[in-house]
Amino acid sequence: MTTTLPYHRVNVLTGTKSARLIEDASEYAHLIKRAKRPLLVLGSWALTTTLGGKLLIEYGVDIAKTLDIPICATAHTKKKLLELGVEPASSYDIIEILNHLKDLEWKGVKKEGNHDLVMFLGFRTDLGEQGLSTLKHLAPHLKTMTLCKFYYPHASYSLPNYRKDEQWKEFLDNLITNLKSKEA
Amino acid sequence: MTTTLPYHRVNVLTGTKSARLIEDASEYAHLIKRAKRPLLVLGSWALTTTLGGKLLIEYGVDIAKTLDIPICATAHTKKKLLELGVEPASSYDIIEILNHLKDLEWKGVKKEGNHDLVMFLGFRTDLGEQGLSTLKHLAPHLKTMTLCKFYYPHASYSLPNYRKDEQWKEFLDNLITNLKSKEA
Amino acid sequence: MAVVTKKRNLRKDTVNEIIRAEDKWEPVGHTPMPELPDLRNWDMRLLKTYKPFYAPMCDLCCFCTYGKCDLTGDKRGACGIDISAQQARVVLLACCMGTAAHGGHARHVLHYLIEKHGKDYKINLGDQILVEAPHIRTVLGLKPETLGDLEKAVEYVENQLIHCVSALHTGQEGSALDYESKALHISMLDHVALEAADIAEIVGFGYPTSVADTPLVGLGWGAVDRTKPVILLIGHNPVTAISIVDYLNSNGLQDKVEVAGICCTAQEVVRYSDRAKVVGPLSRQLFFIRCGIADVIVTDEQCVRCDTPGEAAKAGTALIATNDKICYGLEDVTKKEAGEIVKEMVSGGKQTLIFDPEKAAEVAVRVAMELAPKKNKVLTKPEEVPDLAKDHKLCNMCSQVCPNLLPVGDAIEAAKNGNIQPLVEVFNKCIGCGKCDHECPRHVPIIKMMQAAASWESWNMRAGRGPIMDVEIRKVGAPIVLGTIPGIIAIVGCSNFPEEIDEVAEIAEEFAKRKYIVVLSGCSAMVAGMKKDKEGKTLYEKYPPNFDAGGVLNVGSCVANSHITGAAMKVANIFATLPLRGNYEVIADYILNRVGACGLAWGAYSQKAAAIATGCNRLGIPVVVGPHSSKYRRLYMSRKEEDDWTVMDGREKKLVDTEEPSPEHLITVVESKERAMVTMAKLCIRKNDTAQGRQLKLTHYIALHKQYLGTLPDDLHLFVRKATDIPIFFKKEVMAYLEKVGWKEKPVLTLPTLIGTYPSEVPIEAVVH
Amino acid sequence: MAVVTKKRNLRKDTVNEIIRAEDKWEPVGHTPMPELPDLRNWDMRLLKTYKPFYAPMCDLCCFCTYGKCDLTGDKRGACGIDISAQQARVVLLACCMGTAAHGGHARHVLHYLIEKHGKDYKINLGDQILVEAPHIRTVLGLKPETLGDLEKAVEYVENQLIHCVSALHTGQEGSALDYESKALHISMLDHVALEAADIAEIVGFGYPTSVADTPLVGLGWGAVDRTKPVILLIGHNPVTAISIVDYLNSNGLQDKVEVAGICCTAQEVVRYSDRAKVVGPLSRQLFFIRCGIADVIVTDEQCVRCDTPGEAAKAGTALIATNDKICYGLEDVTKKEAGEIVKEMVSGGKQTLIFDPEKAAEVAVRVAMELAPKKNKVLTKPEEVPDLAKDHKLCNMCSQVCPNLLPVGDAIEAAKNGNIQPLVEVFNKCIGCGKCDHECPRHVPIIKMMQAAASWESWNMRAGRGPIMDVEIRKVGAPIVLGTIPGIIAIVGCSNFPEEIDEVAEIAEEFAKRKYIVVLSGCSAMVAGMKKDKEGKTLYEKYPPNFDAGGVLNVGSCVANSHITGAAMKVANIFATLPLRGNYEVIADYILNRVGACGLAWGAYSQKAAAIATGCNRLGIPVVVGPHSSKYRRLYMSRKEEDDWTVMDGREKKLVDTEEPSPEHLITVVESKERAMVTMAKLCIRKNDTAQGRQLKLTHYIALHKQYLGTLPDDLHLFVRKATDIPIFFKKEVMAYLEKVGWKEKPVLTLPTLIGTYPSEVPIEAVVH
Repeated sequence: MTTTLPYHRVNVLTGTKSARLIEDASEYAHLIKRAKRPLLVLGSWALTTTLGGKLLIEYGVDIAKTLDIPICATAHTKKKLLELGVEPASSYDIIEILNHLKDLEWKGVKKEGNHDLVMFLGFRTDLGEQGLSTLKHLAPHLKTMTLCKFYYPHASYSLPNYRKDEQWKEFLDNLITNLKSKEA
Repeated sequence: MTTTLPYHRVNVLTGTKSARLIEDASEYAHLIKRAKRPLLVLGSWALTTTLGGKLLIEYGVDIAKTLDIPICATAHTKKKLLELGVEPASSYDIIEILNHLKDLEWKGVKKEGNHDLVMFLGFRTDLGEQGLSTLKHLAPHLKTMTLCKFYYPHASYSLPNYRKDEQWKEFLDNLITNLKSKEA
Repeated sequence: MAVVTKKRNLRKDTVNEIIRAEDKWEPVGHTPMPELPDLRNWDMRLLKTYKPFYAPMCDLCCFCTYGKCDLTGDKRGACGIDISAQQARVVLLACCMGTAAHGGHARHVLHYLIEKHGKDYKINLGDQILVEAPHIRTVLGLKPETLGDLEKAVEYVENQLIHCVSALHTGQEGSALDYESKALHISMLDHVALEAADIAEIVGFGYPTSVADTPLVGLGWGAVDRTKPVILLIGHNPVTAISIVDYLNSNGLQDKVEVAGICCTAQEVVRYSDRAKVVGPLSRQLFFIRCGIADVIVTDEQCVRCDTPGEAAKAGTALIATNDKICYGLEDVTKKEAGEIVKEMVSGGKQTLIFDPEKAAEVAVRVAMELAPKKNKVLTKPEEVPDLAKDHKLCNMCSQVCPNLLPVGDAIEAAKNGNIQPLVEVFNKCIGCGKCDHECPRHVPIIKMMQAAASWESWNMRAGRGPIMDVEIRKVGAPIVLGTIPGIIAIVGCSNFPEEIDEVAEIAEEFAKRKYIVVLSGCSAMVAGMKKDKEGKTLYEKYPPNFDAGGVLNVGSCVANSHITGAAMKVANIFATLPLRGNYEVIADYILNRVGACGLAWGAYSQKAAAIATGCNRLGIPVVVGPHSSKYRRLYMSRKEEDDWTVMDGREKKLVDTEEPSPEHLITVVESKERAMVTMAKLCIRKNDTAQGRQLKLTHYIALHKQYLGTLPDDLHLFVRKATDIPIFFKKEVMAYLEKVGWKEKPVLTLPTLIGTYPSEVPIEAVVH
Repeated sequence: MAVVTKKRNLRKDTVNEIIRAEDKWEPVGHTPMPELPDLRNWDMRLLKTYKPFYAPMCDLCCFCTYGKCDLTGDKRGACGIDISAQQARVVLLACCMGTAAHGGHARHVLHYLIEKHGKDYKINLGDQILVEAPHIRTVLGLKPETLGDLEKAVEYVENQLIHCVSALHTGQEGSALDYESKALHISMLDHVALEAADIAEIVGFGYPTSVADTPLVGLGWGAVDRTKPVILLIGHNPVTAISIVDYLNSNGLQDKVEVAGICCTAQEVVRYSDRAKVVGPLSRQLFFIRCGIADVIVTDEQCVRCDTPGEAAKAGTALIATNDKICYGLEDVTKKEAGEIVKEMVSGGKQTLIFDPEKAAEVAVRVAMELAPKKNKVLTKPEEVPDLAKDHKLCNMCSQVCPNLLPVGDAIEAAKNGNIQPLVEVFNKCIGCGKCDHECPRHVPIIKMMQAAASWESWNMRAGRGPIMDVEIRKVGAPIVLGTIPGIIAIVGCSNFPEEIDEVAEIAEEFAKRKYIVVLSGCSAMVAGMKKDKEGKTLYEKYPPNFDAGGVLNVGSCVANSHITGAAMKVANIFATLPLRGNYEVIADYILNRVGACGLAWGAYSQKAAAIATGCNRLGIPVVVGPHSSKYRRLYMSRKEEDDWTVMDGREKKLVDTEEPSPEHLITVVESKERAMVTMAKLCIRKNDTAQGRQLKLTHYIALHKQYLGTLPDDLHLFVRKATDIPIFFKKEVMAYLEKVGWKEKPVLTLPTLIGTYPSEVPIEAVVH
């Protein structure tokens, strides 16, 4: 088993269990489509990060729309989502949603049962890693997936550390295309 | 950067700096030949481990003989070496030789100056890792190389975790052949 | 029961002797000088609602020689420990370190002052402060009258510490909850240590007390007059700093030598002399040392960079270490003559260790005056920046090692091309570790370049005032408990901020404007002063220094944090007339259910901060922390919809399911300052609020939520008990919302308490005043 | 010097009062009740020759929220700390945990006994022990006469602990050497705590004292009579164990209920009742619990598996926790009636927490007697093993997670095919963590299978005897100091052994045969008894129990380790008539230069072991540890050829370069038992040896070296001062060797001491007796 070093060195993994690094958007799309109750969690960096002239949160919205994936708007992202015409399914702050997710019995943001795949976009990498650590250790019943341009060791599935924003943008665009396409 | 998990889980690396994994005996041979003052350190497991019908310590002796590499006999390996007709250059115990090696000014086992490449064969992996950690952190002036069948994260150069002894034996045999051959 | 009876008796005798039980100032409650088991049931009750939330920093344990052990999945260590218990254990370790730091500080200061004034030196905090030590009164059951009494409190902390540190050993506690109970216990005692230290300093050094409008003091690296010899104090323990001021005064040098401090020693020294300057928080330590403005650095203890000797030498600044916690391997010259030491330091450039404060003071001043004339104190000018950056290539190693994840590389790139603005932004978010600089393969002097990016203007801070006055408590007690003062906002802790340093001032002002009581301390009190409005006024100039609606006050250094928690206890005692003495459960229960207070540690980094926050939690005060604090590994969180919010109605003596998650969490991390403000407003809500008070609190909660999240809170219905709770201003939309979600009136409650909902020796009557 | 004078005075007053300075049993030395700075120069002198050797377990620091910080290369943490200081800091943490564990234990026992007997209960260790507490006499300067005096010693340890724990906080000590000095300081105090605890237990419980031939007690899981109800005691603190024995005796049940212990509580209880059985060391804890032989498990504190509640439940064994260090989240039923608790435990299977020892004892016995008849105690038979292994596939996960790197998978493979021998070998090297079993994807019950691989015979151990008798010291003092008894070999510590468990017995016997004094304690004393010769005799039957040449003795549990270091101090005091009182430097210097003692902790695993070893080191006693101990991260090592071995000749008052590296290291890891024996023989050499003594010591060093390494030692010339030092037996070859290496005679020396070679208030005269 081998593991990749995260971009921000403060997040270096100290352990044996690290994320599967995936670079193929279709593989990500497949994992998302396979999920029964996916959830997309948006963080505050989605409001301050721009990619290809768009705000990161807009990519989040596009991804969510493809399969009508419910959104949890953390921090103060809800306001922007409303401006974008999107009503998030919930607006817990990051730790609060994690605190719910780790309970197998929780009913989920749509009261249909806990989620089996949780996607994260737009978090500080250190806070993100700590949150993913909680789920890795204490929520064996779900998988986690990161959409940011850094490798997250504590996630179940992670993107690599992209050297260029273009690579990241290309991945997200491909992901959206793949999610839209009918075949699983 | 990626790193490999050591065979024995107690030795999992918690850090950012790990050994270059090398599987090509000629590359090892090249590194050894390039060294000005190599040293081979033999540990007690070289007395209890058999490989292809030979004692591991005999491989050590064969390697040392190719380039007349001085041997430091730790633990109680000296007795066996003498039986094999080899007079080790020194017989410090493992921590004692490490304690000398980390001093840049030390004159080495042959009083010709400190060593620039230190090879280890036949140590408990946990003790070996701790010793390599000392050199990694506190002896920047030298490189370390392991010859055992496990991956040692704290070394400069390490073999992989061999699933089969045959693979290890083949590597050691090739290494000896390569060391004997004239070209660097 | 044989031994337990014996035990209680023996303990009772010992305890009664220590707390002078025969003094009848108040009846002795159920838990004077509690030991680990005594408040365990209170902890378990808290932890039932506010469950530990763990975020491991490491998948492993490496404490013993069986390790490393992998604790992922359902794995256990070689000793049988699991990942949750291991996290709780690490939290207990942090709380023990924090308590020990404060306790050791208190010990050292008390030792010094008792030598000076004697054990029987009276504690007098002025005519406005009669309840002098709410923590010591409540936890020990002792009304401290002398410095010697304060020493008793510290001895008790030491006695409890050994058991908590013991519990960290391999093969001890196996339950995460019991580790938490131990962390809560030692952290309760942390506040006892804080209180003992700050009271000792106030009476022993004669700090101002029983006053609100303490002087405004110079703040900022720009406030330091570098044309004079400069002595820089770093740390927390003021013993040597005070001696330096005394030496200057008694030698008529007060105007000739500049005394400046970083971190809490600065907070301390300005309480003693308003001539002294506050350079800034911890995060400016390395930056300022490298500026080379200081001629002598005097270190004491805690939060002092470990590389100070090397950095001081590089900056051409002399160094004197003065505390047994930080010796740097230096020669102990305490017994040498001052003149000889000065000579060795000035000519030989020797760095020294001097345990005698008076001698250290004399040496510091004399060395500073000799070195200053020779020292060149020119700072980097903006125009020099591109040249300093000339070797830069964009490898981004600096960005990768930044613990605050800042785009340092891009900023240097821009600076190299003449645009310093990105570097200004980086400096404003910089937490000061210097890794970027150290890591740079091309040795670009990043920290030095920041001298040109930093603002060199001078701000101000109101000097710490110590305890809240009883008369203030009397005035605000009712409004706080009824809710007509929406809450007490305590902004404390270190400078490991996630974003701009002036977010703290923003948050403080938001609540001050809304007429909350805003109390600050430590590094947070400094940075709150580092922002000016268009008239050039800081918060301390704009808002009154009173403990009252809309006031903004600085209690002092981190040991003064005890006065913030102490104020909440004084509300229970002075307003509600509940006895404090050995009455911890009742007081904590009162605060949890009735005192709308919320802490914010936006840049907490240290183990001391962990202990202070955990101590607040046991006392029923919720705390909000910033993103970095997720690395503390543990939070106490409820789940508002799922959890049971039943409490006892103290008057009716019946259980009532209030359906109201107030306060919702005991400690939680929030991601952004916007979310922090919304969360803090919510965490000021208490079950005891009157309709009028609840309206007011909801008004702010709703207003902040709309301002930052764009809508009404989606949990608003949980906090509306009756229609009368609905804020007039938002009546229409709130009514509409409540209708939509099918809101129903909630049960009434005359006196909310947890007493009676868990096994305790405290009778319900005890909470009725 | 103003304050320092004041300080010394105030401290002097306080200290003099505590130690009753007016009692003139001995003059008060220079450092009564030392604080951190007081022995710092002694530490720095030791560390000059025996430099810290660091082996980091982790490249990072994760203590504060700035982290994780990478400390590789020349990197520093966000606080400025470097990799060496961080290692030293972690070592200080371990030593603080260890000292706290022993100190907390001492506190608890003293508290209990003072309730029972009163503060003024006299200390009487029998007519053969007048120097009752060498550590407390030497370190504090107090001659303890009562239990209350012992409490003073613990209070002082608590007071010093807070400063050492404080130093662990972020931004404190920046020097690795000063961290080491603090570790040495708190570890010196660890031995004070150990001594206080063991003396309290001897006098409070009436353990045998002033005798050598204590009873031989049953040892081994096979020694436990499982036809009776079995109560299993796990931990270190005997308070409840003693109550259980008392309850059985007073109810005439002593023959009807089996009391067995694991780890040090076993060592303690057999000192009180030789009916009790010692199951074995820590490494057999999980194995024995899973055997299901125990009807009730009673836990107290330290080295108890954290998963005991779950394991007990699975084994159908009841559980009672009795100590505040280990509460397992269980309900505190201390105030309930015994009968009610018994009912809940027997019918409801409830696990309970009972702080009252007498009540816990009654409940344990009654529950055991009710449960035993229903309990099936059949063990796995060899013939059942292949079937238990039937699901096994050779994935080797078990081997990969084994902390002792054992080939578990291959052993299971063989067992599956009917060959149990490899599993027998694995069991003999097994350190008992159970990870193999837990990790197995096919749930092969590996630990259960080991029941068939384990030997079920019964061994014996001599019950711990406590302090060495003064008369014994008087007898061996001269031979030890002159060297005609080659050395004291102390074999102590836990059971985290690198190879076969009976290596300890082998090593012990090797030295006993060679007429060293072999002293054992704790788990090591147990395993030394787990080997029989062909006549079926254990070491304890073969060798006399006297503290004399060729004796093999068990002092007791780990708190009895203080009597081993205490014996070295008593040599200085009783034989050399050096005053102990407040005279630490002189006593440590004497031991370092003249008392040929060497410790061996072959399976050390815990933080307590780290503190005990570090305490030995400050006192001048070298310690050899096994491979796992490299994970303690720090050793103290010299370099024999390079270092300066100059000492002061105390009589001639001149510096002499002895060129002799004795002792060569203060603490070192060795790789194999063979190397351990050779190293230990060498580490018994002292500069003070007479020619006759040196001959004897060299005889053993040479003989062992030839036996295990095949030749004369290649550093032999460094230890031959004059031709008269050369062992007759090896004369010829040694002469030849010396000639070959060009050996020259070394300077003579009348009285070797380090006093006078470093800054100290102690005059050289003080070492001359």
